Amino acid sequence: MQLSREQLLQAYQRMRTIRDFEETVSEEFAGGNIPGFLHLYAGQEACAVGMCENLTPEDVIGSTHRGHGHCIAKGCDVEGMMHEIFGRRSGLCGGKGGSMHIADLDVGMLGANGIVGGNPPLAVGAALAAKTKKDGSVAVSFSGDGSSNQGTTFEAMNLAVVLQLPVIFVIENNGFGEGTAASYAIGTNDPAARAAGFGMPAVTIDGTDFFKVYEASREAVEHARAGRGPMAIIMEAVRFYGHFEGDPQLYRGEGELDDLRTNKDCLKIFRQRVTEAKLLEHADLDAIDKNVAERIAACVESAKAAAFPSEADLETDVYVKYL
Amino acid sequence: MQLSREQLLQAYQRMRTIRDFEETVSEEFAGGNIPGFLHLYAGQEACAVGMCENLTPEDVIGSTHRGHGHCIAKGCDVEGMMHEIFGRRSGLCGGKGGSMHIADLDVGMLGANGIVGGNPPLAVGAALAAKTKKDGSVAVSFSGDGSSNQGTTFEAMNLAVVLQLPVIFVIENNGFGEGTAASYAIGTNDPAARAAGFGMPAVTIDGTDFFKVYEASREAVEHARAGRGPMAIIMEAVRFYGHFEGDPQLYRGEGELDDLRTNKDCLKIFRQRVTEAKLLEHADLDAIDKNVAERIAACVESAKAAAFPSEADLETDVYVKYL
Amino acid sequence: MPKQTVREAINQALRQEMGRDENVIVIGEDVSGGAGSDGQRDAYGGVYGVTKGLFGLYGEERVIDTPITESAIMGAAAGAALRGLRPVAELMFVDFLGVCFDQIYNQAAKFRYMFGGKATTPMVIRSMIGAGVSAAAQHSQTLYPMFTMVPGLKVVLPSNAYDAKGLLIQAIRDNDPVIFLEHKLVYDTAMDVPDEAYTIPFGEAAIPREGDDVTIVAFSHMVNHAITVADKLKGEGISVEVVDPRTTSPLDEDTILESVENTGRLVVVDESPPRCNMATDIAALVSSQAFDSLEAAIELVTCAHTPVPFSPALEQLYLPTPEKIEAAVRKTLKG
Amino acid sequence: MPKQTVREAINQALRQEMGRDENVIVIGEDVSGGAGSDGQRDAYGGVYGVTKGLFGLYGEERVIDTPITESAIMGAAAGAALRGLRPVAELMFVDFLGVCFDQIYNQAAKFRYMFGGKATTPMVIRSMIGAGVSAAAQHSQTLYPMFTMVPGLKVVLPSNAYDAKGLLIQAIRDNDPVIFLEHKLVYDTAMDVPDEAYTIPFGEAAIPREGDDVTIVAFSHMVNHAITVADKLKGEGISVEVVDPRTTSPLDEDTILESVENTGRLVVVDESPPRCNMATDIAALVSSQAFDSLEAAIELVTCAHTPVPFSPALEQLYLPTPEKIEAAVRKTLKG
Ligand SMILES: Cc1ncc(C[n+]2csc(CCOP(=O)(O)OP(=O)(O)O)c2C)c(N)n1
Ligand SMILES: Cc1ncc(C[n+]2csc(CCOP(=O)(O)OP(=O)(O)O)c2C)c(N)n1
Ligand SMILES: [Mg+2]
Ligand SMILES: [Mg+2]
Repeated sequence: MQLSREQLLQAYQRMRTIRDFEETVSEEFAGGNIPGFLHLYAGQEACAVGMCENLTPEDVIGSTHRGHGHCIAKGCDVEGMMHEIFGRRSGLCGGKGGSMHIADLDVGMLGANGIVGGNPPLAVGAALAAKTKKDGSVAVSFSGDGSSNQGTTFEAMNLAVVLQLPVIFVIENNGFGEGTAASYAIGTNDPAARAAGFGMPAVTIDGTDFFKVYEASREAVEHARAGRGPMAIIMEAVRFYGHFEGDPQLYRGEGELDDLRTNKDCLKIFRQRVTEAKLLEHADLDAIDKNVAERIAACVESAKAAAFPSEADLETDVYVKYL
Repeated sequence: MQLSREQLLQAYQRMRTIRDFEETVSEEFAGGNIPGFLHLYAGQEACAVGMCENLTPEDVIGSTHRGHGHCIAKGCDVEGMMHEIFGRRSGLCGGKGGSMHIADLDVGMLGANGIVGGNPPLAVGAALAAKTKKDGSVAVSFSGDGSSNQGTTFEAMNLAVVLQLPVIFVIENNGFGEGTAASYAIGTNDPAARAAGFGMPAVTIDGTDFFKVYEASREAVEHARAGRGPMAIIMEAVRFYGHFEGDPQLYRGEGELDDLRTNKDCLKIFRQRVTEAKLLEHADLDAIDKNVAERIAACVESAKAAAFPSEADLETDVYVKYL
Repeated sequence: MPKQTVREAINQALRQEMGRDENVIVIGEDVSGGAGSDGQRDAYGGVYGVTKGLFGLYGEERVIDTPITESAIMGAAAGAALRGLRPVAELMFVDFLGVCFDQIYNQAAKFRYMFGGKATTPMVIRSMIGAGVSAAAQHSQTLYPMFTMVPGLKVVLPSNAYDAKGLLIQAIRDNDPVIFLEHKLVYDTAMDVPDEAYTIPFGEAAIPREGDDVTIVAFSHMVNHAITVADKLKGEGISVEVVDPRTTSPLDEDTILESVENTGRLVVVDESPPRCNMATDIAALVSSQAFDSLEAAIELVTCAHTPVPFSPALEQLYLPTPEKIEAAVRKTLKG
Repeated sequence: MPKQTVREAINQALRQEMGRDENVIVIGEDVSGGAGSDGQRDAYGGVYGVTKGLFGLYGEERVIDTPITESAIMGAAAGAALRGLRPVAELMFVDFLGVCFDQIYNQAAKFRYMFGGKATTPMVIRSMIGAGVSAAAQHSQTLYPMFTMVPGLKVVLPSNAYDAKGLLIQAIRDNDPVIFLEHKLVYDTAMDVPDEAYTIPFGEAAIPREGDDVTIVAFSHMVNHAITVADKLKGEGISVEVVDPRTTSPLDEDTILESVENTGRLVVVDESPPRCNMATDIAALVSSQAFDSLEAAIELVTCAHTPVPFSPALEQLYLPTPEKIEAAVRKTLKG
């Protein structure tokens, strides 16, 4: 199914925004301007965007510790995200959450999650709400290869099948959980077969190819929206940065990273595909690159200028009402 | 592979001991002589005995809340068990554990378990010890259909495959977890396919047929002992009593229980098989029945006469050494 | 006013709130029971029959039986709450928190704060607590200190039928995650309970007995023991005030402090092992904020530092009893 | 004596004990790292490098990388301990206890009692605690009160390199399940540590500063804050005694009570939210057992009743600081 020029431009714009966002926070972190732990999504942009381009604002997603890309793809305010990561009061979460806990319920983003396997049961709950309220929305649970081994993920899959809930389990297999290879940690090295064992259709696709991701996601979203129950999509992806910023990636083989960055860059692949097929001009994409770069730079500037939260903020937002 | 007369007699003796034990404690519970929660194993004797007849004293098993049968099959002292269930100081656990926590490490019985899904990770640990110490022992994790849905069970399966541990996952599918049907709670209604999805050989067999259980168990034990990793055996079984004593079993269909007791009684099936095949005489089995009945009755008598633990026992056994 | 047991009062609260608001759902293991069976649906209505009848009224879309999968149950309730439902999730026995605690204490409890006040998680977790029925080490714990210490959670401990109904309706209408803990030994206790719906605000202690000589602060079923002791000692002219905080988070600190300022003596009764529990919590409150009013050492009556023993003989030695509470009261009066 | 950081001291303790006893194994996520990769094995050595080098010495049979599967890790360690190994299992951040708590508190902790003294479970769970590095709500908690309240567990909180080594070797040789909690902010602190193996018994507090005016009881990294305050106030002629219990279970009650009997004044510093924590535990101990020695209200310095905030600006307001501790000491001297 052919995407319109507008759709293609928007998809590229979102992927580029993620890439630029991550490269920028990486530099700012190295410069000592960002506190805490940072897990960057660069390299996996096609996964988040290819899925979320199929979702409406009423649909919801749940994410992981590596959540920036999912947030941007689902439409979180990028400036608010940047302020959050800088720990500012003007951040999307008032500076209380940080990189690992960015959420925006208003756009259907249920939150990044610091607990591996924390999100699948929550996405199942969102799908349960959709089924109960019959509002036609679907939920997407993003996980990694590592978190696909967590018991909570398996329980979420079984419950989703039992209750036939409109939820899609996306497993972005970027080959590693921290420094441990997926081929070691997943007994079968085949998360799709494992998901299928729980009784849902499961497909494995090339997560560096936006178009393959988009298609598989479209089918899964239609399947779920039609009330035909959960589905699983395993997206084979690559991670350009370390597990967290500061990780020297000693577990990478000789030249492994260069090869990934040269041959498995979903942005390069997208650009080549659309320009060769004459769907878009290089100039269109260059224009997006430029204006995304300016936008992200502006976000950093405003974040640095923004105020930190203060004593008055410490004990608010724990309860709606306590005493 | 043909079992010797002695083996057949022992198997029947153990199954009959379990049956009598359970029928007796059921009566004693009804009579108000036994405190707490009781989950009876009657109906599933062939599962525990068919497996444990393949194990040595060095092998270990982990069990569930429905553990009496596994304990007896692995060789726990029956009188000690009875005293335990009666809460006496002379019980196998000094009266501190009760029906749901009977254990005897000396015979390789790692414990009944009050937590559904509590035992599979522990059995995996026993198998890890076997692999590390290279002592050639194997571990068996007994679970039910209900506990096969618990995340801990799935994690145990994956870790066992990753580390290629000598552990066998037995799932006794007696059709229900409390009042909820396995066909409802297991998304696929096929626990074997789910286990296979984790990367281990998995078979489904008739758990009311001692000989089928014995054969499948023998193969699994050989497989594990040979260092070829974990296996799963789904044993289709039947539960004669309620989930716990006092359960009116409203979830049973018209005549369902009568049918099970008439046509799916593993003891009747065993007796018919061995007598028709002229492997044993009815007289042999009747002698065992008599003898077991006397033994169990004697256990109850001595239990009732035994002393309860006292104040001096309350705070012992919490630590090997605290202060 | 009709008499109701705690079981009936809780059941009525659930019926009434489900009738009032279609976003209220009940989810858990065998909350109806019989799913997929050839026999009756609603075969259980919860292992202690507390949710019996809801299935017939509201059906499987709102009374949801699940596999044995507590992490998914709690997570599903939390996720559904974020999306506008008001789930009442059942954790059959509180002892099972160990297989699902993350979804409660790291997820539901922390959403609102981590997300800068943007999330609302109106969920209730009903669970069963307490020893006294020889349910042994994994089915007899109270564990409310583990919930009370978690910022973001509210913790409710009803000791009687009237409070159980009003506090549960409040919990369901409350917009924060609430842990509602029902003691096995109070289910069958009965008292006058209005048929209409009513709420009891959180953080407001009850004072079932007023007195001037000694304050007993007790929780859940222990309140009933405290009342027994107060009534007995009254005969001897010892005037004991019994304070039932009803919720440990929020905690009605003022009522406790005022009572101790008046009596000068404090006994705390907590059916938990002795360390880091509500007894220590109340002792710390009073010794830091009402020190000058204290005329004697604070007496703590708790369980032993052991797992809950199975044998009834040991279980009674393990538990706080009216006798132990009475002895503590007499001790503090000497001190 | 060579100076070692806490990280080095723990690493050395593990090397020495693994060398001494082949039944000691290390198991966890990325305890070596690089399993199945094309790059280096032992690529991590734990996220903070604490177990680095063990893999090279003892190999994959005794330094076992696992999937992300905490329940299976803790259960496997407990099961292996029942069968004669002495596993040292790593729970990367203590915040993750929510996904595996059952195997710790219902299984390992209770085996010996439930089984009437027949089981021995010699396992150690190493985990990382504490705020101060903007790791936010799910990677900054301390949670030791949750372990301390569980009968059957022992809980160790080293505040410096010397104690870390001696307490870890004791933990590994101990025959009960031990929770060993390492504060992120102490890893790089260094001091003299003997190269040979030595043990420090559990339940024996250290007194890093002796004094007569006020007693500060503090835990883990907070001990270092307490020492800072004691040294500062010394200049003013205020004599502060700092007590570091080192283990919260067992707890050295005598040393704490003796200190308060001498000073008459108590400040407790606990990097936990205020409810049901070690601050309340110590306050309850003293107000029930040393009441007559107390000359002033007990002062509790804890975290706020909130999840741990991400922004460094809020995190410092959330945490106990030397300033807050000093203020508490001055307050109790007035009282
Ligand atoms: C319950 C839990 N265990 C461990 C961790 C530490 N941790 C954070 S991310 C991570 C690896 C996750 O791998 P994967 O799911 O493949 O996601 P990726 O990092 O590759 O995006 C680990 C082990 C955690 N945050 N939560
Ligand atoms: C974690 C946990 N959840 C729920 C329970 C309550 N419970 C005890 S047994 C049981 C049913 C178990 O079903 P199954 O595994 O099929 O074993 P069966 O009773 O049929 O032998 C349940 C829900 C429990 N003990 N532990
Ligand atoms: Mg990964
Ligand atoms: Mg069953």
